[in-house]
Amino acid sequence: MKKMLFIISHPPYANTHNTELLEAAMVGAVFDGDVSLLFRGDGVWSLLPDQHGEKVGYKTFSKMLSALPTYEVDQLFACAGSVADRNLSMATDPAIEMLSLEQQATLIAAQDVVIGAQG
Amino acid sequence: MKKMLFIISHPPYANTHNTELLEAAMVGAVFDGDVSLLFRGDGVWSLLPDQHGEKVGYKTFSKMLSALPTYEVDQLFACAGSVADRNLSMATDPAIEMLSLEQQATLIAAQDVVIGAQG
Amino acid sequence: MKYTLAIHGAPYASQAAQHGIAFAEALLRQKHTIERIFFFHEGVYQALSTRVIPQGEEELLEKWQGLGSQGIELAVCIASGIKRGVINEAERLRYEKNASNLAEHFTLVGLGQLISAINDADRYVEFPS
Amino acid sequence: MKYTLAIHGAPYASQAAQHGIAFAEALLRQKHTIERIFFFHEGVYQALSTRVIPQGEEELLEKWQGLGSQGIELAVCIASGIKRGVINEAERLRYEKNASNLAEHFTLVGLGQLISAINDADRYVEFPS
Amino acid sequence: MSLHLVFNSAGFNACQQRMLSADPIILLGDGVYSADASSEQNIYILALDAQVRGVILDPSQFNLIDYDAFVALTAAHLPVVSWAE
Amino acid sequence: MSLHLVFNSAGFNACQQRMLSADPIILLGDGVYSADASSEQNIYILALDAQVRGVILDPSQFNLIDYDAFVALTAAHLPVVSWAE
Repeated sequence: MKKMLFIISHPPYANTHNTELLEAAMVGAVFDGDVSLLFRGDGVWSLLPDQHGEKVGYKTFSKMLSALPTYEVDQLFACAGSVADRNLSMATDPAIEMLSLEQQATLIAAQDVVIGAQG
Repeated sequence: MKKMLFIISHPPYANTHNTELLEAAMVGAVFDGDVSLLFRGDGVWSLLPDQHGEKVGYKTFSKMLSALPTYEVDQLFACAGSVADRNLSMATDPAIEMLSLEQQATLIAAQDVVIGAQG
Repeated sequence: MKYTLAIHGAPYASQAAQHGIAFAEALLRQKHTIERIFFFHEGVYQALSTRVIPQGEEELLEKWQGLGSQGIELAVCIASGIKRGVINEAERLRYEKNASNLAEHFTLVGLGQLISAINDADRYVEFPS
Repeated sequence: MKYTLAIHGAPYASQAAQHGIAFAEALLRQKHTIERIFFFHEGVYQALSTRVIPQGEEELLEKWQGLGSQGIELAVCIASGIKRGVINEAERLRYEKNASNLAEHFTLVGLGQLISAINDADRYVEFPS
Repeated sequence: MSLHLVFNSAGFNACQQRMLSADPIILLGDGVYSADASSEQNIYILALDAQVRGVILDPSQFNLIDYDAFVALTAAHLPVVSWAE
Repeated sequence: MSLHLVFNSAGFNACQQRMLSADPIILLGDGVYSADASSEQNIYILALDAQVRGVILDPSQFNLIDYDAFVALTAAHLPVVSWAE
């Protein structure tokens, strides 16, 4: 099966792309793909706990994220610099591994497929 | 009639917003509005001569721009810093007045309506 | 005070519907009036009658139509709309398409209706794409 | 070589159609094969049958359908599509809408069809929103 | 006096460069991520959009507003300028 | 080796930070505005998109390509990564 990396680079609520990408990642895992997820740039805002998407009629992204282990999507990464720039380090789940830019380059180079590198 | 400023802040061909905004500006002038236009940020790429939108099936923005005087839209401004950052000074029409950030703030403050400040 | 609103963003690609609807409802609560709500650029997709809202998500189309049923004019830019595929029965017939899909309470209008709404209002507020 | 393409952008809001169509045509010229073209996010609007192309502009819908008529699968993500208002006859009946508007040669499919197309192809190329 | 509606961080930068210094700003949508306790007092934040995003702001340090206050600010200022990028 | 498709200037920055130094890049769409004669030789530019935008590039200084060359580059590299922001 293919090694698939989903990149989340935008915040979760201006549009529903993050939700749609996460659904695709879950399906990828169900199909036995080797799925990983990288949060970078403004995408790291997706990692804030205690979101309430339902207040504007959207699915709550942080709840979907916490359901990922159930779908055996457990390779979760974030850009350390993007997290630090936004003073988010306290808010992020320890299950999410922080990567340097060099480590992100290595991660990307190891994939068969990269999905959602745009927004 | 209202003082209306249209702001163009994105390049012309990834989407058709600039074309649609220009059409609205022309209609504004036809309705005797006091219409002006400000190009800023990546919107100044719209000022390059010799565009060929028709090659990807879009209207050619530079041609529409040269038709503006016919519609009596003649208050054309560009952000001097945005133009300089992109080394565009040689390419821009002398009929377009370069404004500092302070002058842009004054221009905006003098309007009744500002349209298209996003993309 | 009299307001004209403009919606530039599509549902699911922007928060323009949520912002525009809540803002319009607050205007009415405060006894302001709404001259026209103008749907421009990707905002025209708000008016598609064929949207199927996922369970548990908000029915933004019904909220727009609720405003429309109170007499608020929901005006879709005809040039922006028909090229993106938002057409009413007249345009369906004119261009020989198989279906029309402009939701009830929305109308297709020219850009002149944006400018005249701006001229007739005290305030113009735009919700981006 | 076998390709899967993904189109994430709407017509007029992105150049995804121009890029995707020209890329697909070049693939076929070079005797590559296309496993599936998958329309995701705002890319689903590419499949609206009701688009009225302005005079002098390019008929991108016809070009997609030209690819479809050569047997290339034009697969619209059903979850992304129906919530944005792109529905076929079956969904029209199921949700009691007044019209269907999925253009000929396009089909509505689940996300599994994206993943299986990725797994079955040698290359995945994505055209953003 | 103008009122500026800021919908994201790039819009915040573009707006700050082109506003008069006393103009009020409302942060909404993804603009709420630009909220900063050190900012000046003429910045308002749409509380609902911060709550949606999990952005927790101390009401003693930020001007958190609802849609009714949003409307009142637009009625008191002209023009109302949207910044999104 | 990866191939990077860059669709605009923000995507160019994000890509350059996260690519291996020898990876090739194709600039297309608004990405063509990032073309710079001082750049390294592994940058290709979709000629049509530059022409559309009025971006005039000297073919002796830039690797201008058509769709056939674009396809050939994708066939020779894995993965193909799109960067747009």
